Formats: sequence, structure tokens, C-alpha cells
Amino acid sequence: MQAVKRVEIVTDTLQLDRVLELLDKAGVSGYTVIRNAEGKGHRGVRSGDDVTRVFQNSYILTACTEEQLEKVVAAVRPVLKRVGGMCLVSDALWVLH
Amino acid sequence: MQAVKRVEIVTDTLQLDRVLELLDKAGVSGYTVIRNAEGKGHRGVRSGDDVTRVFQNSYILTACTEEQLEKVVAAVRPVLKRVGGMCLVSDALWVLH
Amino acid sequence: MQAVKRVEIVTDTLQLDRVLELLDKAGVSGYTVIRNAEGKGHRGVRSGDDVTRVFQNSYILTACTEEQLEKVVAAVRPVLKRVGGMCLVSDALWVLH
Amino acid sequence: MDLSFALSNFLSPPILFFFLGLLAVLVRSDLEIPQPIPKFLSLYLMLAIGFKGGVELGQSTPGGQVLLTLGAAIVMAAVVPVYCFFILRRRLNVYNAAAIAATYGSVSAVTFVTATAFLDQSGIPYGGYMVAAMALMESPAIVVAVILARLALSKPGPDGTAPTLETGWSHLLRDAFFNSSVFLILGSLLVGVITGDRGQTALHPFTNALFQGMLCFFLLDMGIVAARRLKNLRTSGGFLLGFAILIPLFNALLGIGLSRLLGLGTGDALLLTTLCASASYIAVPAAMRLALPEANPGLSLPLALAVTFPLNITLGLPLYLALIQRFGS
Amino acid sequence: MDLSFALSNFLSPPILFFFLGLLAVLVRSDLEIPQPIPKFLSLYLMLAIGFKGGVELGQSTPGGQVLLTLGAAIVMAAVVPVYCFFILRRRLNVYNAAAIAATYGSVSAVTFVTATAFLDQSGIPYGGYMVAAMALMESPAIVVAVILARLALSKPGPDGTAPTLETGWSHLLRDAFFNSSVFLILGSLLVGVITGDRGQTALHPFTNALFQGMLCFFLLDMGIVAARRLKNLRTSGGFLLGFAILIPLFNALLGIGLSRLLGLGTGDALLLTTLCASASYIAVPAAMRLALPEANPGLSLPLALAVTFPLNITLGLPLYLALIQRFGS
Amino acid sequence: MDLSFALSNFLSPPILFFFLGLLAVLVRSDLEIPQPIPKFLSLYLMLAIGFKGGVELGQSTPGGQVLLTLGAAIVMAAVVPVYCFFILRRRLNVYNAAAIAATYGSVSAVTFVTATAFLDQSGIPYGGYMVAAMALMESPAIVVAVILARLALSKPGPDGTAPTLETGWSHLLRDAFFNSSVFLILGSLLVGVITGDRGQTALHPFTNALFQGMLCFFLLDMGIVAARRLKNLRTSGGFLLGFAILIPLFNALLGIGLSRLLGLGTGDALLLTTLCASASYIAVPAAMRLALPEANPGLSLPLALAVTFPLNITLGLPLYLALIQRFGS
Ligand SMILES: Nc1ncnc2c1ncn2[C@@H]1O[C@H](COP(=O)(O)O)[C@@H](O)[C@H]1O
Ligand SMILES: Nc1ncnc2c1ncn2[C@@H]1O[C@H](COP(=O)(O)O)[C@@H](O)[C@H]1O
Ligand SMILES: Nc1ncnc2c1ncn2[C@@H]1O[C@H](COP(=O)(O)O)[C@@H](O)[C@H]1O
Ligand code: NA
Ligand code: NA
Ligand code: NA
Repeated sequence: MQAVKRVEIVTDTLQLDRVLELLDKAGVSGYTVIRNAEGKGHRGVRSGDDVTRVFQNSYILTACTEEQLEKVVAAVRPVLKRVGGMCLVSDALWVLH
Repeated sequence: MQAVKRVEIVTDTLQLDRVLELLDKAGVSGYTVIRNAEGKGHRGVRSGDDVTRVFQNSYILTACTEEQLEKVVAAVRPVLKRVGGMCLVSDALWVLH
Repeated sequence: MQAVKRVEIVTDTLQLDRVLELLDKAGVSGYTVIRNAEGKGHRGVRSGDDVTRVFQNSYILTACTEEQLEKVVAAVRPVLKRVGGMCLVSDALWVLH
Repeated sequence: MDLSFALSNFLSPPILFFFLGLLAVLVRSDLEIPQPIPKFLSLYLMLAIGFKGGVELGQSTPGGQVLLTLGAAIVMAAVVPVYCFFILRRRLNVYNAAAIAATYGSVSAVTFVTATAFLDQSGIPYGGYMVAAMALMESPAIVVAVILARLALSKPGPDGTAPTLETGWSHLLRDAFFNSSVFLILGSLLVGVITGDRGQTALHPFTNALFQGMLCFFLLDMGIVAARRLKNLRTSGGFLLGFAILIPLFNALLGIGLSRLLGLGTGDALLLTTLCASASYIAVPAAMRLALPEANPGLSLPLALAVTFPLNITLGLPLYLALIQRFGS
Repeated sequence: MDLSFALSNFLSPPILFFFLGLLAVLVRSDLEIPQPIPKFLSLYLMLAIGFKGGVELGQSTPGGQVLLTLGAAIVMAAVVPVYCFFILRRRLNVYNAAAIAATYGSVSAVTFVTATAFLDQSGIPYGGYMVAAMALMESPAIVVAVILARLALSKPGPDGTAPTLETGWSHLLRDAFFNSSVFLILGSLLVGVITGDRGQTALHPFTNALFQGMLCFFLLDMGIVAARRLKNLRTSGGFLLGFAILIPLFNALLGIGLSRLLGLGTGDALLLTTLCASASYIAVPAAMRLALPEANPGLSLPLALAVTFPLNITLGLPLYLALIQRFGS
Repeated sequence: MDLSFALSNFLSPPILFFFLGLLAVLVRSDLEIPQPIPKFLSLYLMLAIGFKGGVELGQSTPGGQVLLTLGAAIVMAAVVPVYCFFILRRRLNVYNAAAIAATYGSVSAVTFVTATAFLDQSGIPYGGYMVAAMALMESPAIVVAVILARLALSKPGPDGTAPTLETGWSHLLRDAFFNSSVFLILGSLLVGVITGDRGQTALHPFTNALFQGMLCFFLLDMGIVAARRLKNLRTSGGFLLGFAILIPLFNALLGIGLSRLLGLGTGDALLLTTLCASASYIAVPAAMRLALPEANPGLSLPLALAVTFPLNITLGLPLYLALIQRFGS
């Protein structure tokens, strides 16, 4: 098992493509996405059962190395600042296979 | 980045509104919800592809401060005791933006 | 609260039943499943909006004891090797109720 | 039982698709109808049956007998859970007894819809007001069962504890009387009454022409869901299995008697009887999960869904019809 | 206003189902139509209205007046956001003013569809090319509003900052002109034009016979969604509420005048007027979220969805028709 | 090729909606039909085509020729993957060769459905038993391909390893013969046979009147999905592209010859030919993912979905029909 950084990002589904592009550019080896997340934060309640898609969140999980982490955070922070969202970093072990 | 407590709660979707109300009262700054979770636990298999909604779980993630954590746990524990579910607490860093 | 290992597995939805069976055999007390996860990894982009189900991931979360962890990892690793996927292990506290 | 009736019911598309769904699970096919498609189909069925009933109701001149029937239906729905509760208490704790009693006191909209399709196929007319009867029979059992549980729990049980019910009455009454199924059926009925012939012309292709096909599709899913729940029955034991078979029959007999007292026509009598015999597997389990979370839905649901529902739509309908035609008005 | 028209609109199934949806939220019923069913219904409505319009268009010989009307419609859609923007700037920041201006400059396909159902019920004919007018009116407001925001932001605001717009023009134009609603409506229109009578025969049961039923189902959901957004209105204040009521009426008057200038028939005039009066709550909020993420969709959406939309489909339609019949061609 | 046939196919609503879906992705519109709507549409198409075939089959008196045709269809489905496998082995590893061979040996239900719509438009009759032929041709290729892979892997490959297949035969056979598509088509066919005219009357508006519309909607989605997979083709290389174009044509020629040998009528011949030419992109990729997870679905799916499927429904259908009419019975 190998130590990795576990990055969780929640942001607007409409911004998903852009965030994933940023992750790719930051060089992460992969990511997992769960659409249709709902939530509450500084911008109030965002729940997904809408005709429009502007109140829908997506949840992104990516496991990356310590070096990539800095790039990921630097890339994602301005987007979160502009459109809202959340980013958490924690430690994990990657099971090699 | 700021140290936070990462609280994950899985419980019946039918109880979701009540749990979110409790989180609000505990003063958390926000939360993220993923509906349509399935699972297995002491009450057996709960999977969502049903005409009725009584076997459907929801997953809740909230990042909060150490002080809020106690309130959150105190508020959520009786609900989990009564209706079932799970609550995990771990450490994370919140990316400020 | 009790220290547990938090195991996250992402793999093909078509393999979900087999993985859950392995978790049961490893003796975990429960698990939570979120279907319809998308992702990217060594096998390229896997996104779920398809007529076929071969590009769909599922996300599995299980909280287990240190002893069970070894069994879980030993059981899951060959599947991930053969069909692809990811497994992360982290630490958490289980809120007793 | 008139065999040709039974056979014609067995060999109708909706029932055959129900069996097809059962079979899919038995041979372990991966056939499934993913949510929210079944939810959509069930909303459609409720909207359509409500609207059709409303149009029909608007065209008739409802007399005193209609009000009497509605009243009798509500009374039935309130009385059934009482004796069910005391029967079930012999083996189950208060929570589970109350939850199952509510299930059998309330009604199943899909069973009702299948009964109307059965009548349509048999060319037997029925009144639009029976749709209102169905909607009115959904809720009382929920309230009665919670009252029974509360009374039973107020005196300390064998384990000395007297847990209180958490959810307030206002919540409970709202869940009971404004639950989506009651609300949509009565609402669509009202739209039907108000718009009458003009509404009927506009919506006929949607609410009438498609009805049988949508019902087939939905029963295909019900077959799959019922078969999946079959394996949960192992834990139920003989007592509950017997309950799930005999109580519907007993309730049906009450329904037949009541229909006779009320002087209902054959079609209306069959619908009232079927309502009495049916058990709720959608609205009530959800309401009970909120009001009595200590009850195990793994007990009540398989009984209602995998035993009583198939029994009613396959053997029950022709049997009840035969009995009504022999002993009825 | 001709009362019988108003009443017949109020008592039509689609409008009644809209009210039923509103009521469901008011009495806190758990009735909901889960996604993606509403999405499916809205795709259906756009495909059907596009196809029907195309067939109709293919059968007529579009003269110069049709081109003139399309041109006038586009101009209206480009002009409305301009004055809306300057009105809104009196109270709102650039981002929110631009987002709401775009919303009211653009159109609502469902309002249009409801207007066609209203005309069908009233037996008033209308031209298939009006469907093209609707599709062409969706996008200009988006582009105009972003240009206005860009101009306003290029001179430093009261806070001294001059933030730049991030998304490039190519993205914006694509989001504006190829968004799913414009694309599906114009595409289906083209299919209708090309396949004509033969296509019509093949698709009639799907696109025409089901139409009213699917519209009812969709408006039931719209009622639920609109009622949920009602509570967001508290934060809007009187200024925005007044805007959401008066601007549609003003735009409708412009539409009536324009129709008269163009010499449109009653049906076409009502559709053009309704388009002018309607506000987009699907395509525009999503496009604005991408182009101007600083704007708060919690402001624009409740206005368009919970105020202007209900106003237009209930009171607006009969009122506009009455005005057109009195002052129109 | 008869140009008017080709044109009338190109200009039919289903094919035009397929192109509209392709175009949506090319111009990068955000048009999409979210799951499970496409799944619902495909279940509907299988239920409807099965039921219609069953009703038709129940009304005819199936003679020996029908059984012969069904047998020949199964043999074709078992033989095609054999030579495909050996062709593909020249460039691909065992796993990928077997997976693609299974894909092209099996059939595509949607291609079949589109062919029936093409025949309906052209006024050419066909037999209900061809639906059974389609269902029976889905599974054999899966089993044959796994056997081929197992044989090839039992002798050590160039890299010296001889990995074993994990999934047992019982799993495999179940996945092959009871997969949802085979099960639903044959099941609905049986319901059609059993309920006959009475069933037909009840379900006609659902299974027949809506058919073309639902097919259009589904092909709109197929166009979107196919276009998205187009970009994956870059990695396929010329060899696989050539395979995906030429093998269907070759299989179609075999199908035409076979039809002639069997003495089939024009309609049945076209359907058999189309089945031979079509490649599975739903059932087989899922079955292969379970039986041979080492195979890369990113290779087989784009070929079947983005090359062979569009080829068959646009150019293939009129071409095969022209050839059958020239050289056929
Ligand atoms: N403290 C939190 N814990 C978990 N999720 C959060 C938290 N704060 C915000 N979020 C998520 O991030 C989304 C956007 O947050 P915001 O930009 O603050 O409105 C919310 O809708 C939530 O889904
Ligand atoms: N050990 C576990 N790991 C992950 N999820 C669990 C675990 N135990 C329970 N859960 C989740 O919590 C739900 C309710 O658990 P229970 O009340 O024990 O039946 C289950 O359906 C699972 O989704
Ligand atoms: N570094 C990563 N972080 C998060 N998820 C990953 C990562 N790598 C792979 N995954 C997930 O695991 C799935 C299968 O990965 P793979 O087998 O490498 O294609 C991907 O589709 C992702 O959902
Ligand atoms: Na009952
Ligand atoms: Na407008
Ligand atoms: Na083939």
C-alpha cells in the first residue's frame, strides 16, 4: 500500500467538465465522479430535483501524490472562489494491484 | 488549509430531512447529500430499486469544526439508534478559497 | 467512538455483486454502495450515460476492523487486478449507537 | 369459481406480464426496469384512474347510496386494522403488529387498477366514485394503527419500558391524508369532474388508450419486485404467511357482505371487495417507517407484495367475482 | 377581459394540473415527479411541438411576411434585455442585472406550448413557423446580456474593480445557439418539414394524440417546482417582484403592437405576444451560470418560474387574447 | 441500389432523428437524453416488437419452413463468430478477438426494429416468427466466442502464460440465454401468442400506435451515443475499421444467400439479412465484460455502435433490399 492524498471536491455540475480538465492538467492518475449530489453551503441550499440544472452539485474524488496535490489545489481554488464549492484533503493508503 | 472534522452519515432517505435539520441546528456551515445509496448493515440488505422508498439510504458528508463535531454526534446518535444507520468521523483539511 | 478502517472501492458495476460477496466473506459488518459513479483511470474514461452498462462504475464504502482489513484487501486485490478499479484505505472513528 | 373467468384473467396481458416478471427473477435474468421508470408508471396509473373516475363521476348524478358507500368504505378501512392488530399481537411486538395491521387495513392502488382492467375485459361496468372510495380508504388505517400502538405502549410492556412515539400528530396526519398517492388520485379525480367531456376528449389517448399497455409494463416490474421479496418470506414463518393468505380472504368476505348490504352492482361490489382484500405496499410502509421506525419493514412488505398482491390479482379477482355473482345482490 | 375565455383556460386540464402541483407543495404532500421524468416530458414536448410545426410549415407556402415576423421576433428578443438591464441596474449589480435581463429577453418553451394548447382548445388556428420564431428567440438575449455585462464591467464599478469574463465567445455562442432546447426544436421542425405528410402519419399518435396528456403531466411537475421556489421570493423584495409582474405585461403590449404592425392573425399574434411576455427558466439560467457565475440564480429563477410563468399561463393567455381581439388586426 | 428506396429510408423520421443526434454531438450541443429514459425506450421497443410478433405468429400456422429458418438463424449466429475470431486474431489478442467476434456474431435488436419500420414504410410484409429468430440469434455467439477463447488460451500464448477463465459455465449460459433482451423479447412474444386478438385490441395503442414515435426518440439518443463513441475510433486503426465495414457486408451476403436457399419472402429475407449484418452493442459487451474482463470494451463498442450500426440502418437497409429483390427468391 502506498500513501496518497485523497482530495474531495464538491461543485456545480455545470462546472464539472472544467474541473476535470484542471485535474487532468494537474497530472492526477484518475478520478471518480458522482453526479446528482445535493447540498448546502454559503450560497444556500442546492438540491437537484429541478427542471434547470443550475442547482445541482457533483462530487469528485481523486487520489494523488503529495506533489500533485499542490497543483490540484492551486488549480481548483480559483474555480471554487468564483463559482462556489468545497475541497477537502485527507490521507489514505492506495492498495496496489 | 484548515483542519476540520469530516463526518459521514448513512441513514434512511425517509429520515433525511430530519437529520439535515439536526445538522443545521448543530451549526455546521454546510453539507453534501447523495441520495440513492444502497447498503447492508445490522438491519440486513437495503437496496433502492423499489416501488416503496423504505429500503433506500442516503449518504451525508459534512465538514465541521471540532466543537461542532460534539454537537453533531450528540444530535445524530439517537436518530441512528432509533432508525438505524452509520456515522464515521475522520480528519481532513479544508482548502480555503 | 471506536477506531475503524475506512475502505473505499471503485470498480465496474457489472462486478459489484461479486465484490460485495467477497466483502461478506471477509466478515465486514456492512457496506454502503453508490451506483452510477463515473471516472477515469488507467483504462481511460468510464462514464455512465450509456445504453450498455460496461462503462459504469460503482463506489463502495465499508468500515471494518484492522483484522478484517487484511482479508478485505486480500480478497479485493485480484478482482481489481483483473477487471480494474481502485481501493483506498483510511482511518476513521465509528460513532457507536 | 367460474373457471372461464379465472382463465380469462390468467391469460390477460397484465397478469401474464406479472408472471413474466416473476419468471425473470426465478431464472435469474438480469431484466430490470430501473427507477424512476416504475415510479413514473405508477404516477401515470394514479393520474389516469383518478381522471377517468372523475369524468365518469361528473356525468352521473351521485345519490345518497354513493355517500353511504364512501362512508362504509372508510369505516372498513378503520375497522380492519383493529382486529388485525390484536391477531398479530399474539406473535409480534407492538410496532410490527401495528405496521402490518396498517398495511392490511389500507389498500393497494395497483390491485384496484388491475381489478378495473379485469372488469373492462369482462365488460362489467362500475362507478367512477369507486376511485374516490379507494383514495379515502388509504389513510384511516395509518392513523388507527398508530393510535393502537400508542395505547399499547402507554401501559408498560413485558420488558417494562414504555417508549413514546416521536413524530407529532400533525406530521402523521399530513403523511396519512396528503401522501402522494391519495393526493394525486383525488386531485386527478377533481380535474376529471371539473373538465368533464372536454377534458376527456383532450386526454383520452393518454389516459385511456395507453392504459392497458402502461399497466402491463408496471406489472412486469411488480412481478420482478415481488419475486425478489419472496426470499425474505423465509424469515416470516408460518403464522405470518397464513395471515397474509387468510386475512385478505376474510376481508373480501366482509367486503362482499357489505356490498350486498349497500346494494351495490356487480362491478362496484368487486371493486369494494378487492379494496378490502388488498394490502398497501407503497404508502403505508413509508408512513410507518416515519411514525414507527422500530417496526421492521422487512416483515410487512414481503407479505403485502409477494403474497397478498399476487394472490389478489390472479386468483382473488375471479374468485371474488364468482362469489359476488352467486351471493351478491 | 372576456371572462368565458379566462374561465375556459382556468378550467382546462393542463392549467388545473399546474394548480394541483402548487397545491401539493402548499399542503406539504410528498408528491413529486422524480428526475429524469420531467426532463423526458420536456424533451417530448419540444420534439412534438417542433415536429408538428415543421409539418405545418412544410404544407404552407411561407411568404415574405413569415420572414418579416421571424426577423421582428429576433429583434424583440435582442431589444428586451437592453432596457431590462438598465432598469435592473438601478438596484442590482451588473451580474444579476444581466442574468435577469437575459431571462426576460429569452422565452419559455413551456409557456409557448401551453399557449398552443389554449389556442387548440379555443379553435383558433396558428402557423407552424411560430415554432421557429420561438426557437430563434431563445438565444439572442443571452448574447446581448453578456455584451452588456462586459461593457458595464470594462469601466471600473463603484468598488473600483473591473473583473473580466472568463468564458470565451466561442463557448458562449455555442451555449446560446446550440443549447439543447433550440437544437431539438429546430431539428424536429426540420424533420417535420422534410418528412411532411408521411412523417405526420407515422408519428401522429405520438406527437399529437399524447400531447395534451404529456403537457398535463409536465405542468403538474412545473406546479410543484414553482411552488417550491415561491419561498425564495421572500429575499427578492418588492422591486424584483414588481419587475416580474410588470415587465411581462409591458413586453406583451409591445408584442401586441408588433403583431398589429406585422398584420398577424389572432393565433400567431397571441403566440408572439406570449413569447415576448415569457421568461426563460431552463436554457438561460444554465447559460448564465456558465458565462456569469457571479450572478445568483437564486434571484432570477424564482421570478421567472414562480411569478412570471404562472401569471402568463393563467391570467396572461386570456388577457392577451382579449386585447388582441379588441385592438388587433 | 434503388435510389428511391435509399432516399425514402434516409428521409424517414427515425433515420432523420438518428442524424439529428449525431449532429448534436458534432456541433457540441448539450442535448442529451438522460438515463434511464433510453433504457425505458429500449425496453418498450423490445416489449412491443415481441408482442406484435407474437400476435402475428399466433395467427399464422407455422410450418416446417419456420422451424428451418429458426434453425438456420441459430447456425449463422454460431458460425459467424468462428471466422471473425480467426480474422481478428491476426492483429488482436485472444480476449479482444473473442469479444469482437461475439459482438458481430450476435445481433442488434434496434437494427432489427429499424428494419421492420423500414419494411412497414415500404409496405412489405414479414412474419412474426422473425422476432423469435432475432431473440434466438443473440446468445449463441457469446458461448461460441468464450469456447474459442478457452481453446486458444489452453495452449500457452506467445507470452508463455495460459490464464484460465474465471466465470463458470452456469453463469455464462445464464448470462447468454436469460439476458434481459432475449428474455423480454421471447416473453412478450409468448404473451402475444397467448393473448392473440384480445391482447392486440387492448395493447394496440401502446405497442403499435406509439411505436414509430418511441423509435424516433430512441434513435435520437443512439445518434448521440454513436457520435460520442466516434472519437474512440482513432485508436482502432484501419484494420478494425475495415473489419467493421466489410464483415457486416459479407455477413449480409451470406444472409441473402441463406434466405434464397430457405425460399424466404422479401420481408423475411431482409430481416434475416439485417440480423446477420448487425452487431450487438448492448447484451454482448456486458456478457463479455463478465466472462472475459481482460477484453477492452473500448475496442468493440465503438465499432459496433459508431460504424456498423449507422451503416446498417442508413445504407445497409436499402442496399440489402435492392440485392434481395434482384437476386432473391
Ligand atoms: N461544510 C460543508 N460540508 C460538506 N459539504 C459542504 C460544506 N460546505 C459546502 N459544501 C458543499 O459545497 C456546495 C457548495 O458550497 P457553497 O459554495 O458554500 O454554497 C454545497 O452545496 C455543498 O454540497
Ligand atoms: N460497516 C459498515 N460500513 C459501511 N456502511 C455501513 C456499515 N454498516 C452499516 N452501513 C450502512 O448503514 C446502513 C444502515 O445500517 P444498519 O442500521 O446497521 O442496517 C446500511 O444499509 C449501510 O448502508
Ligand atoms: N487516482 C484515482 N482517484 C480516484 N479514482 C480513481 C483513480 N484511479 C482510478 N479511479 C477510479 O477507478 C476506476 C477504474 O480505474 P482503472 O481500472 O484504473 O481504469 C476509474 O474509472 C475511476 O473511477
Ligand atoms: Na385492505
Ligand atoms: Na421574453
Ligand atoms: Na450478426
